[in-house]
Amino acid sequence: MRKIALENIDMLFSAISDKMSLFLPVDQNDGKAAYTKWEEGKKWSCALNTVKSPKDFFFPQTEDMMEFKVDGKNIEVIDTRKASEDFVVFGVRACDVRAFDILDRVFLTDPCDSYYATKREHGIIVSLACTRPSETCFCTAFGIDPSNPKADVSAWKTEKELYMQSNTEKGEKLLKVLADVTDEADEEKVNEQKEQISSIMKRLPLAGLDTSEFGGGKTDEFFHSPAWDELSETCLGCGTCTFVCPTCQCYDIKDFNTGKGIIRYRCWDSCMYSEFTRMAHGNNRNSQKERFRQRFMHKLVYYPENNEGIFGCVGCGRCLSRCPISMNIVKVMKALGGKENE
Amino acid sequence: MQRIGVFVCWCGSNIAGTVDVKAVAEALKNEPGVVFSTDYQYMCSQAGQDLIKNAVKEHNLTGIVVCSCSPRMHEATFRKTASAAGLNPYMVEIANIREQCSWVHKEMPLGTQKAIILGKAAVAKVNLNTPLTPGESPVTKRALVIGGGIAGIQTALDIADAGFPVDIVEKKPTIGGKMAQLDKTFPTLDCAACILTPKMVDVAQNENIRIFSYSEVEAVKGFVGNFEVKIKKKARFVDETKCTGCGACIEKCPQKKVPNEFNLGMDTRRAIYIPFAQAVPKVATIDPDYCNMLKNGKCGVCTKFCAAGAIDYKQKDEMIEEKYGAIVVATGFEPISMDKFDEFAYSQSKDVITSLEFERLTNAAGPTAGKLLRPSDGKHPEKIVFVQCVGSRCSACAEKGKEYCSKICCMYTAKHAMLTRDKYPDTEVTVFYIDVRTPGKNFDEFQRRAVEEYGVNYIKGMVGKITPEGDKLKVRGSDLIANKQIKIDADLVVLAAAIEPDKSARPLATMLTASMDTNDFFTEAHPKLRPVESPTAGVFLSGTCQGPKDIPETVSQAGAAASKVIGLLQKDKLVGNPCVASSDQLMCNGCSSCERVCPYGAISYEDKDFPGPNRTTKTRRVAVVNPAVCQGCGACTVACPSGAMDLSGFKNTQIMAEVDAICK
Amino acid sequence: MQMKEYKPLIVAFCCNWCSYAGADLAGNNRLNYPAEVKIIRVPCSCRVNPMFILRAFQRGADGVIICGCHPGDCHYTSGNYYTRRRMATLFSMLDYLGIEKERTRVEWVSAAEGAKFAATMNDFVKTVASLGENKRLEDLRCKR
Amino acid sequence: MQKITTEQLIEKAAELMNEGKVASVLGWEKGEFGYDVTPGIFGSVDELKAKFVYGDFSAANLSKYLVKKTEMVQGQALVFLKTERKILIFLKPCDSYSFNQLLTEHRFDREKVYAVGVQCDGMVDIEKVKKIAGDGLLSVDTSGNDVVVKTLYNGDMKIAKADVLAERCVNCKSKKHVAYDELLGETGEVIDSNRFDEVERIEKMTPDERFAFWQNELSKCIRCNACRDACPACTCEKCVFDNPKSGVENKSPANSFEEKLFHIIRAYHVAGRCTDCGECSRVCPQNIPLHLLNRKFIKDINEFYGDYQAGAEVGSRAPLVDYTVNDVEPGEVFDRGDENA
Repeated sequence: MRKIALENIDMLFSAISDKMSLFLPVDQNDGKAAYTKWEEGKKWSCALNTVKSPKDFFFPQTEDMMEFKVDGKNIEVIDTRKASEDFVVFGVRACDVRAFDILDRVFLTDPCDSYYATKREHGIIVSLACTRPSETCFCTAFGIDPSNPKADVSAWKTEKELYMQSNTEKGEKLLKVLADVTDEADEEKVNEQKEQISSIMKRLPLAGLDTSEFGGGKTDEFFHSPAWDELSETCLGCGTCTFVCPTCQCYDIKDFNTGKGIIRYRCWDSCMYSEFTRMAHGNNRNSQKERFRQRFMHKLVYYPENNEGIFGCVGCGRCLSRCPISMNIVKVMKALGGKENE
Repeated sequence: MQRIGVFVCWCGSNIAGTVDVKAVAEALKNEPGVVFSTDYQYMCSQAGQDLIKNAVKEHNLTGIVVCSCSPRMHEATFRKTASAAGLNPYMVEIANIREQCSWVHKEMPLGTQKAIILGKAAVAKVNLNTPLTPGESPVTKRALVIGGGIAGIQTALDIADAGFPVDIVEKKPTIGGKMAQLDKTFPTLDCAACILTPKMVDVAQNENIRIFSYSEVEAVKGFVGNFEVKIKKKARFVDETKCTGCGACIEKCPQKKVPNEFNLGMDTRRAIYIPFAQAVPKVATIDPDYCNMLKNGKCGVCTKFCAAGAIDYKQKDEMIEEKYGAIVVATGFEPISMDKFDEFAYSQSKDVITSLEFERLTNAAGPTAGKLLRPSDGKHPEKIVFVQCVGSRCSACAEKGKEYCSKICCMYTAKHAMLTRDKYPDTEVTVFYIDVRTPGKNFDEFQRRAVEEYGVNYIKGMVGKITPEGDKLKVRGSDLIANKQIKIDADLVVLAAAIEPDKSARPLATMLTASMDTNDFFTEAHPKLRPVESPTAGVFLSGTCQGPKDIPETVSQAGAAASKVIGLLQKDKLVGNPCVASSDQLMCNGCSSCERVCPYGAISYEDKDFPGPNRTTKTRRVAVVNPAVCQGCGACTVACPSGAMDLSGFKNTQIMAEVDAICK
Repeated sequence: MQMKEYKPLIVAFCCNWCSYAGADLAGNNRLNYPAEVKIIRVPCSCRVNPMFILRAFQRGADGVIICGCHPGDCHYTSGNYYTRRRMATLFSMLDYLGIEKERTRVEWVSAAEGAKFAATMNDFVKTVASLGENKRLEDLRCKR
Repeated sequence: MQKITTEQLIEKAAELMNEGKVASVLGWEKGEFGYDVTPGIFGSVDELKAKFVYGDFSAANLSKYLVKKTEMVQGQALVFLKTERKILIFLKPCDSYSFNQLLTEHRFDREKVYAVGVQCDGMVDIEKVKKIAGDGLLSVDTSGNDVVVKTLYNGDMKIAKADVLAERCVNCKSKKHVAYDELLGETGEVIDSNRFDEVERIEKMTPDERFAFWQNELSKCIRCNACRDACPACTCEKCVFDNPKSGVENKSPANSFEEKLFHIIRAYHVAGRCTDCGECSRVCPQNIPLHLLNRKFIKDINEFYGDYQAGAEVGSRAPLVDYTVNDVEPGEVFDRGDENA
């Protein structure tokens, strides 16, 4: 385990950015943190999390896939994939770290998504343990330990220091690069923090949220639940929950006519949109209720069914605080009959 | 995918001098959709057109781009060519490489480059063109004239003379309008009745004309060639078919104290009445507001004396529905109310009158049998003051007057002054004026005669205040030329009140979806080029409903409107312009934005059923464009937020394709 | 070495009845204006959707001008009155977003004003040229 | 001014329900933490009693729901449509403007709606509360003019409500209900607010500054469409941005042009129709001050064509589908601006 004094943290950032791009949460003018490329003068945010999740680095909101150059009646196909360079995403919380596991199971299994895979290969994730979880946090419901995040490098921020521990080869390599600016450390402070956090976690309002009612094989049980009508009744059908969600992985592939050719790109799509999966025959989910149900059934039933019981939600709480009508997965779980443990 | 042929014209050296036409044809060959491209000296020549026709057949072309002169020049030519070759004429687009390229640019490379780009834009557009077919609609060969004044009468007579049936709707019990109330007419001084009443008789006797007097238009549906109009025939409690107009009932009617509107309330009439002797139709009408029988069931005198048995107290309003191909609005004018002009003491003194009242006072059939006597005491006035521009050209007093010039006042005031001096040379006549406007044949001579031969005292200046004192009217005004204040003790003051459109015009305009200006005059389709047509197709304007006019102008406009109506009615069907708007009802919100910007009233709404999710049916309000009325301006397409409204021939996608091609 | 002279790309929307005819007249009278001006014919200036204007900028136009009949002379009686309101508010919004206001213009050109058409285009091209390339409303994908 | 309570609203709704006047109630539903209130439809008195809430976080403007809820749909078991009974909607003053605007555009059937105007004392912005109290809010309550907060990390706190009012409430344009069948509590007056101050501040910047300001703000956009989908003026059957045939359809902003395109066109499409209810900015997950775009149009329209408040009257003609012969020329708009500068 390595450590560095927080007052010298910029030395650490500087050491990383000398070698590769470094992205970390920086407070924006509205007070919200967003992942930003670090450069001299940028201050690491103390915020619990960013509005947009770090999935954007590996599965960007829009991504060019290929290009067709048109000259008269001739068409040339151009592969627009660039050779990716290494980069570091710093300060990823435990929930978002788990989200990569969920995305990997979609994009990296056969057929492997080469766009995503390249970025995963080159991206080094440095996680950060939570110290002050919010009332909207419920990662523990999905068996995530916010005090002990995984990823390539795990990090803990104590009052005066940042502790780091590598978990992978990539992580190890990064810590080696940082050897000059960090010192060897023991785990005492980190363990202390872990204990502290676990006691806080128990006091969170959503601490008792129980997922045992949900999971694979429960389709019949929930699909026809009358609760969906009421839950979805005032859903606006916007894409906020989907786009702030660290695990939502749906995309659309579209062509953009530049006048000189076509750029084929993909972009995030939302199952909440009326146009989602529209096909030649029309749309297969016609009502907002069906679309709403799809999103939550996917997180709570369909995904675990196909992925050894792992839920498609990580409890990051983004949708809780961002949904325009304050409808969210917690309300859905409770309405569908999820028990609350004491 | 289209199969497009590109035809680049040299126009002799007009284009080829600055544009490398071969290079243009060559460059456009590679554009998507283009299967054939060539150039030729004169594309518009017979040989050029044959070249196009042959190419259409040989290459199975579906679209044509002609790079040539302005489409304003030869678009019609090339559309005909396409038609002759079996193509839809709207599959032709013109790239203007002459007026907007070769003629304005000097250097060959620049001109060529631009011509290629303009060609590409035209190709891009044609790629999205669809064959368009103009809509056809039948024409109901009957016209409706709303208003039975001189304008309506003249229009109706002219249309009827051309052999088409015409209905006149007049809200009063008789036709004749304002002109019937006039005494003499300027500048010839022939008597109004002498020239009007024969026309009224002509109307009554014309087999092609029906008169709905004492009637009003209640509702208008439909569009050019196909209007459906509801007319309310108000109950006159006299059977028109039986009444002979003998007048026995009027003589015996005990209710004698009804203000006579024909004489502007300056005398009285009976509860059963015929407005004036030469009324058409000459049929009595019972005024329900005054008839004792109708009010409280006690009387019935007229029934007793009606030999024809025409009186029918139980008569009800009748609704008539009729179809028309054209509608002429001839609703005329009213003098504005003088109530707000306190400074002229109109409401305080009976001896301050309007010019129209003066007409009645000097008319042989008027309340004084044509003797000029003061309303207050019946004495002959010795000093008369005429005030011009009362409420006209009044930009500062918008709340009581009008900004515009009423146009007729200068002339009728000169007429009144002249006639007074002619009949009563001892009378002193003074006219206050701001300007004297006499642009008309023999008008200026007429006015000058009033001054020079009849000694009318014209003072440039406005009257500031009129105060009744004893039996005099103290008139205080200013003489702007002599630059002094003037005081006259007048016996009678005549106000040349401004004229405004009849009150019935505004609701009628709404029914017709015809537009009006801020003064409630109907607007014309084009102020110079289409002065007798409303922007709403099939609606025509006659007389003062369109703006202040004198009789000669009114009659000429009435004739012009009639000729436009005849032109329309003689067609068996109307062929529309296919470049019209249409609404994609699946996307339409029914929000009414489009309707609000449509200058032609071409857009209406209907509730329509749409299949919803899960076998439901959703009923929504959606816009419908009437292609026979739409003129294709496109205002609605931009007002529509969802983009449901689009314009054939200039679709959103077509214009954007042109933009893209130009900006490549 | 001299820099290649910068030539802005101008899209001009012209109404069919007045301004397009005005442009034709400029041609008849051989009144020169820069070839950078490309005219798109629309039935009335009120056919011009703000989306067309943004589209032009996106695709690489450096300036967009809308020409219509003089107020009061619209072939369709009121079309250009709507244009006037639409464009006044749209241009003001573009200015609010920091996009150079000189890149957009509305000009009333009658069918008799060939000289005005040419003069307007000369002036507009000059103005836009002095601003340089449109960067603030560009779409880099269209410049690849 | 007496405060209006949740209980009063429930009582009113229950009364109307029991009388058989209304079949369902469009209102606000309690959440998990006090501040996360959800718009809800209540079908019974029991449901109302269990979940209904009206308070500092009943911010959602419910009027737009009437478009869907009063739709003429056959073949589906929508209870309230089959009966003569209406749907009850609670309208805060600013909601009532949207209500009228929707009526003007024929977007819902007034006959099917019973509108109860409710007094509004301003809504609280939870982001502002969190800025003061920090994260980890265990509960949020109102007591008099204060907001009482229990937190995980900073103990209990009392914050003056005035300090945490939502921006749109600080600059409230009207306390007047412009539409209702019945009123609960008091209705107020149109307020001469400072809502255009921020627009003016931006107008006074140099073009470069303005560009930088908006570039920064709009670059945050994730195109979740929340602004559009919450906006009571955006009720298109099919939005141009969802319609592949429109030529501008897209799902996410590929670059800064598309960010601008979406927001310019959206603001333009609601120009003259936007009532300035402020829902767009409230729901934006990225806190983009979208209302400043709409207010720019409102301010311009007021200055160019005379004061106009969308929704103040049913049936009024929106300024962009209207004209006068003497309107300002597009070129003169800027001259005027230069004079002010």
